[in-house]
Amino acid sequence: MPQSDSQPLLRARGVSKVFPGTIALDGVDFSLEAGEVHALLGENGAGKSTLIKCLTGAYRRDGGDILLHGEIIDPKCTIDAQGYGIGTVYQEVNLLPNLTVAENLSLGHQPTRFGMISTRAMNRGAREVLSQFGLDIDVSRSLESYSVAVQQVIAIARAVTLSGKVLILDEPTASLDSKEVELVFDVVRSLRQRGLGIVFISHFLDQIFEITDRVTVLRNGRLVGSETTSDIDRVRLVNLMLGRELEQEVRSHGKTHAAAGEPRLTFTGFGRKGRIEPFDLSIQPGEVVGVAGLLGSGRTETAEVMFGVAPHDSGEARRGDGTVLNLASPRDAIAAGFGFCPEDRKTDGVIADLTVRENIALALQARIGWMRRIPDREQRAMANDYIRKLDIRTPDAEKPVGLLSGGNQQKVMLARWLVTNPSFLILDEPTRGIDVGAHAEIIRLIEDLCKQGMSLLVISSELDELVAYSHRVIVVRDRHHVAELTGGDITTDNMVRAIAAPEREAIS
Amino acid sequence: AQTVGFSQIGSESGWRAAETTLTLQQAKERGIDLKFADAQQKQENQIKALRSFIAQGVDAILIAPVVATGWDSVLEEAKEAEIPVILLDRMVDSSDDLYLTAVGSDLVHEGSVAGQWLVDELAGKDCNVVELQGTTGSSPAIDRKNGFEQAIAGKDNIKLIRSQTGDFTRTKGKEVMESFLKAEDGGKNICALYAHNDDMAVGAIQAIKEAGLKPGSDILVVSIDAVPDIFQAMAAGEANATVELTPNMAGPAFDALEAFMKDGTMPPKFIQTESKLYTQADDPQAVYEQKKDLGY
Amino acid sequence: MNGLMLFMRRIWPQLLTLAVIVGLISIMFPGFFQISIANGRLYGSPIDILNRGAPVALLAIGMTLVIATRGIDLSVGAVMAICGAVAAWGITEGYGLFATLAMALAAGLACGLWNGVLVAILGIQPIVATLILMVAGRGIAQLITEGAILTFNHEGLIFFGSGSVFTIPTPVIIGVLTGAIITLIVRRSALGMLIEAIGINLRASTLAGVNTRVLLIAVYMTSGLCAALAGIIAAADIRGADANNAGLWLELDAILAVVIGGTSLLGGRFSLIASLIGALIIQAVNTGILLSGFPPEFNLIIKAVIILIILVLQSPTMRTVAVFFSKDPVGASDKEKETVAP
Amino acid sequence: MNARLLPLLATLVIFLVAYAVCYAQYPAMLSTRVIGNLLTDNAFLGIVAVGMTFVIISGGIDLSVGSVIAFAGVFIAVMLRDTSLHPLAVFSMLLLITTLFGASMGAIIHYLEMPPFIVTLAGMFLARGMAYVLSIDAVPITHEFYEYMQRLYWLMPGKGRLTLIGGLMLLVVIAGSILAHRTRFGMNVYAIGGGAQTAALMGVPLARTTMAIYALSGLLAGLAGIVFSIYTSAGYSLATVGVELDAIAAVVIGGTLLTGGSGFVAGTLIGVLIMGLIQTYIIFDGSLSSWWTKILIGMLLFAFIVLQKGLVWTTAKRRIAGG
Ligand SMILES: Nc1ncnc2c1ncn2[C@@H]1O[C@H](COP(=O)(O)OP(=O)(O)OP(=O)(O)O)[C@@H](O)[C@H]1O
Ligand SMILES: Nc1ncnc2c1ncn2[C@@H]1O[C@H](COP(=O)(O)OP(=O)(O)OP(=O)(O)O)[C@@H](O)[C@H]1O
Ligand SMILES: [Mg+2]
Ligand SMILES: [Mg+2]
Repeated sequence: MPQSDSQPLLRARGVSKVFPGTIALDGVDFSLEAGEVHALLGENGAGKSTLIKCLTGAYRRDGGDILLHGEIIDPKCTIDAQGYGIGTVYQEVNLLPNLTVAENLSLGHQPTRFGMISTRAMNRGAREVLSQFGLDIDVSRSLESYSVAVQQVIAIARAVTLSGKVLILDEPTASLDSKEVELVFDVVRSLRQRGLGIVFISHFLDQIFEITDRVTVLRNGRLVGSETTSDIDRVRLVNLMLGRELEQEVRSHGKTHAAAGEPRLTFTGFGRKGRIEPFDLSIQPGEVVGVAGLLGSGRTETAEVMFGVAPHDSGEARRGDGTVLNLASPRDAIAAGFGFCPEDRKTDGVIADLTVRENIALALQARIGWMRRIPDREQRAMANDYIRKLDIRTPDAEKPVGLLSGGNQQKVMLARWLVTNPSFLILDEPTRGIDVGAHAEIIRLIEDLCKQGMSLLVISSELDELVAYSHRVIVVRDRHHVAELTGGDITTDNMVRAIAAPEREAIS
Repeated sequence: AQTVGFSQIGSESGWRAAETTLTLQQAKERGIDLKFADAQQKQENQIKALRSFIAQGVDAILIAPVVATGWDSVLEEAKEAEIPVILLDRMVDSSDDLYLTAVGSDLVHEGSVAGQWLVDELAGKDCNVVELQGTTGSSPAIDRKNGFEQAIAGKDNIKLIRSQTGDFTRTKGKEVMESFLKAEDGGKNICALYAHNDDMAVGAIQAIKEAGLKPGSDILVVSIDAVPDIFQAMAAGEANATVELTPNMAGPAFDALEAFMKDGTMPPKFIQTESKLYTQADDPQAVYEQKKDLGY
Repeated sequence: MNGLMLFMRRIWPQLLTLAVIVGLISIMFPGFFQISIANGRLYGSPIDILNRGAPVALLAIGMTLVIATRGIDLSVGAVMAICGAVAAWGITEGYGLFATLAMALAAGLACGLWNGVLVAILGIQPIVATLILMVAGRGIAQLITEGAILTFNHEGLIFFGSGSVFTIPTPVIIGVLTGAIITLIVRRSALGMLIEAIGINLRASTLAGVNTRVLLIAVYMTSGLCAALAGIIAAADIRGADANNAGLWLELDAILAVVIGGTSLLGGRFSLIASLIGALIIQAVNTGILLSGFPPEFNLIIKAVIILIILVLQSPTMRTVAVFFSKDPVGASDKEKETVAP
Repeated sequence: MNARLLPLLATLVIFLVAYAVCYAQYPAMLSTRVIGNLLTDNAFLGIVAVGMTFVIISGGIDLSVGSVIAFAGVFIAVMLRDTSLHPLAVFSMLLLITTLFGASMGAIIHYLEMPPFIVTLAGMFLARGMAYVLSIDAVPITHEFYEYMQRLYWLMPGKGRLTLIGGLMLLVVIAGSILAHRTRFGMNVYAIGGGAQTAALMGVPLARTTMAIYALSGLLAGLAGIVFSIYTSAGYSLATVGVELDAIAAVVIGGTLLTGGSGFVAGTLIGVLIMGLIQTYIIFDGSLSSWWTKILIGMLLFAFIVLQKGLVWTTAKRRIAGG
């Protein structure tokens, strides 16, 4: 460990935390210098988020000390931490959907005049803060009217305004696209210049190498090591995190088109007023269709209209044999063999208090109806099967899913749909918050699935990832499907060009 | 035709429903246009109703006040608007120039009639009495308790051993009686029951029967109101006495109002209805037949 | 075996509370446990608690399911009044026992359907949706009885209130049977899990394909049905339908029973058995107050204090404290679950 | 137009339309007398509903208010009867008691993590129980200061009166609006309603705010109790049974969501007026039996809620379609 003479800015000494059935942190040391960006890495469930929460007083730690400038501090709640100048973005967006953007940004320190909040000053301040992040939105609208990604940026902006000494970002970039990530990084760099210490958690190794000065790796709640970023290479880093070699990084460009022939599904003129303009799309069995686009471009909308969450009001969907599908509600879509793994897992995905087993069985149970209960034994077998296949880190299948780490919850979501064995599966940001090991795992899974004939529609902000597994990529902009790339045309450059193109191109 | 506003407390019991029915009937017979407002047991609603009647400009107001206090300012408003107000069945403690007259029975007197009956019936024998009170805090409960206690005061042979509220309802009357019976040695310790209304008595009679005792003989039953169902019980020998509270308060009220409207005759400030005692000697079956269609 | 252990762990606080309260009553009133047979029916204070507790227990069954879906049903008291009135009206009009019961139960189901449609289809918040029927329902009941107590003398109907089977009072049997049947249906089928899923996260459940609308309506209809049974019992008990007072404020007791039973008002995990014990706890308190002989003006204060004590002892914080003192390291961090789940 | 104002506007429109309908049927409904009555008669409800609005916006509920009003009345009446204290001194004692009462319920809710519904239900039993203990009887108040306060009104043209208590309610509504929308406390209340855990992570002082919310509700219930005692010149332990439900209904009709996080104090005033209008209409009609009164109140409640939902829904839809 590089140990400077002066005291580190923030230091954790032997921090431990035990949950029923899990030792989340086992005597972890961590130190953060002023003026550095320090990456905290590890697999899903390694204990990164738990460490952050112990540092900021969101959890009571079971042992260990926290030192700020060499002095022991004991933040009992996040307000204390804020008082010490530690601003945090927790893993899930933790903002209030019912308040306006400006109110979210200024909660707790609103500008007041004669004891009353000055709305105008508050909104002006909010606009200024957000403009640093290149976000030009109506700050007087409620937060819930913006997509998760926008909310994520707002959460970062809030933490930045609050942090005087330390800024902690727990997977802040999970649902951002490259442009937003760059903006966030610009802000991070300028804060580093100002002498703040920044903790950065991410599963994107490219981002780690781009921005961080030092990395600390956790595995199973223990400290594995801490090194200067420039001294370490990718392979070794992955090695440290997983404790084994990653077999190969999936990079197989330009898939040949899946068996051409009868399409499995054909959407014609499919759309919904105010959500997504009518589009045409047909999907072959075994095909992976990627969807690319900027924040709020209408990718999620595309998925939701297809799945009947926001039922379409124009066009129709047909099966390969020409029968028209009724897609008026999620139930209809599921009956037609669809599955949908939503983007916002906290509100749309997990049933937090139900166990891993129940969460995995839910969609299948809903499809076969309440009367024919899947026997416990079968449920357990199913759950254990996927816990193994997807490497879900949980002591057993009976743990409430809300207590799992973020990435593991995502895997449970995936498992829920895989057990229903859908013929058409929509994945909205499936790799959000998933570690490198599992990332590779999931991409392999996606490939396996389409080999077995499942059709997939995958929405992702990670263009590389789309390149890796898509047979075809749809580019969405301003709620229009503006381009379709196939075969060798699927490259990051092409996608970026289509996303950025000023004129709408003809849809092939 | 005259327009008269009638603010009724609510419809919490059969007796009250009968009062409403009779008032409507009386108004119809006299060609009076009656504006009826049900207050759902709430004083604030009654005050609202009175204010609305005044705003509407009715010719007179009948009110059965839910509680004695709190009427001064609204009665003053009525007086300013020169609308005569007549109180039905319960009194108010405002100054008596704020209303034309009050028609009703004396609640304390009712209680003491019941108590007196028990005193006479026992003729000096020792007796432990249990009491089923009305809704805690309501004026009939307070007054009927006081009246009864006045009547048995100084009679060493009569002891009030348990008193609990039965909320004027049959269900609670039965439930409370059940626990009285358990608490007093299976009921062997109880010689008489006094209930603040007939409904509770009817419930309690069932409880006594289910405990294997004979109401009316093992345990004497006296209550107040004289609703039809208690006469059935009396006819079957299961209840002993009841004190009548007539639901026809509107008749005398309208009479007084008519006289006043015609030539300004001031009626007496309190028109007391009779608190008649019915016992098994009064041919309960006949009374039942007579009363059963009055809307109780 | 493991299941039984889990189950006992779930309900022991309720059982303990009940035992303590019964213990207190029997100290105050030594004759408490005397049980005899009168008129071919078990007779004694413990029986009273079971018998008088039956209506609240029935309401609590339906209420538990409703609360598990993160709803609440304020109308159950009024529905009791309606169904009691329908039963009394049916029997006095001479429809015969079977038809009368069918009509009363159908009325309960219809009320539940109305609530369910308001909540599930129109998306009205449960408290308000059921408040409508709470207000109007009593009016409907009075409309049927025309404001009076509609008395009847049909022995068949009376049997449901004060009859007995093998010396056990009918209301107790109805309560236990209903509890058992609904528990079986809910736990043997997938309903229980689906209901919990709805209560925890309605949107996510819908997206997972759960038929949330139908389930919500079914749950409110179950609550209506339970209220109908309670209404029939209440009417049969006093041989008359008292539209004004039948079930008055009983919805609060039912909700209290569910909460004492440990089901969260925020929906999710539920236990019907625990709610039933909760109902018995409430009735034990009521009966205890009656047996104690205190003047009635203290009833409310006593009840409030006892309830507060029970709830405080059962609150998550207190449980942590208790576990802390028993030095159980695993349970000690239990609290974290409740307080921090970002 | 701000989308968040939509429910408020919908409520206002419904109220105005309903008033117009009533006026068409009974022209006397549009007199200063009726308007004055609406304010005076619902003053205590309006005040207590303002407190309830804060509680509900924070995602809680306060069932104790009806009992607290009754307790307040009895307390004042007994104090004025048995001591020679000036009413203003009694008022301040009372407000202190009810505020502390509310605050301690808030403390139980927060520190023992118990659901507000249950805690305030126990509070409801307790407050009424205390009222019984103070006095079972109704106690009249005959202090000259009360007469003085009752004579404080502004006689509007047309003989309608804007009374002291009616005016007080309007003041409370205005103060409540400012508190809700213009202060940090107000923002914290909305924040807790949006999600208590999240709000805590964002730095909202949960314990202090929760206690303050219920203390405010207690304070306003106490104030409503004072108003009610002025209104009736008496204290009565059985008074205002079920007022908590009326208050909740008024708050919800006023466009506040029971799930917490959104609502308006001004909407609550309209909600209270709508409830008052329903009652006035029924009294003006004067032909409904007791049961039909109940059924009609239920149906009108239903109609208002559905209308409001429909209005918000169609407008929101048009907005999306339009842009
Ligand atoms: N409140 C809790 N109760 C019980 N177990 C918990 C709780 N929070 C976290 N855990 C467990 O602690 C372990 C560490 O979780 P943590 O959230 O810190 O992982 P992480 O490194 O942030 O993972 P990810 O990359 O998926 O976000 C996991 O096994 C998780 O299941
Ligand atoms: N319920 C809604 N009503 C009105 N507008 C909405 C609604 N939901 C989303 N929008 C808007 O529709 C646009 C598309 O949002 P969506 O979340 O589908 O984008 P996306 O392409 O999936 O982006 P990302 O998921 O990366 O944020 C955004 O501008 C969003 O603000
Ligand atoms: Mg994490
Ligand atoms: Mg999206």
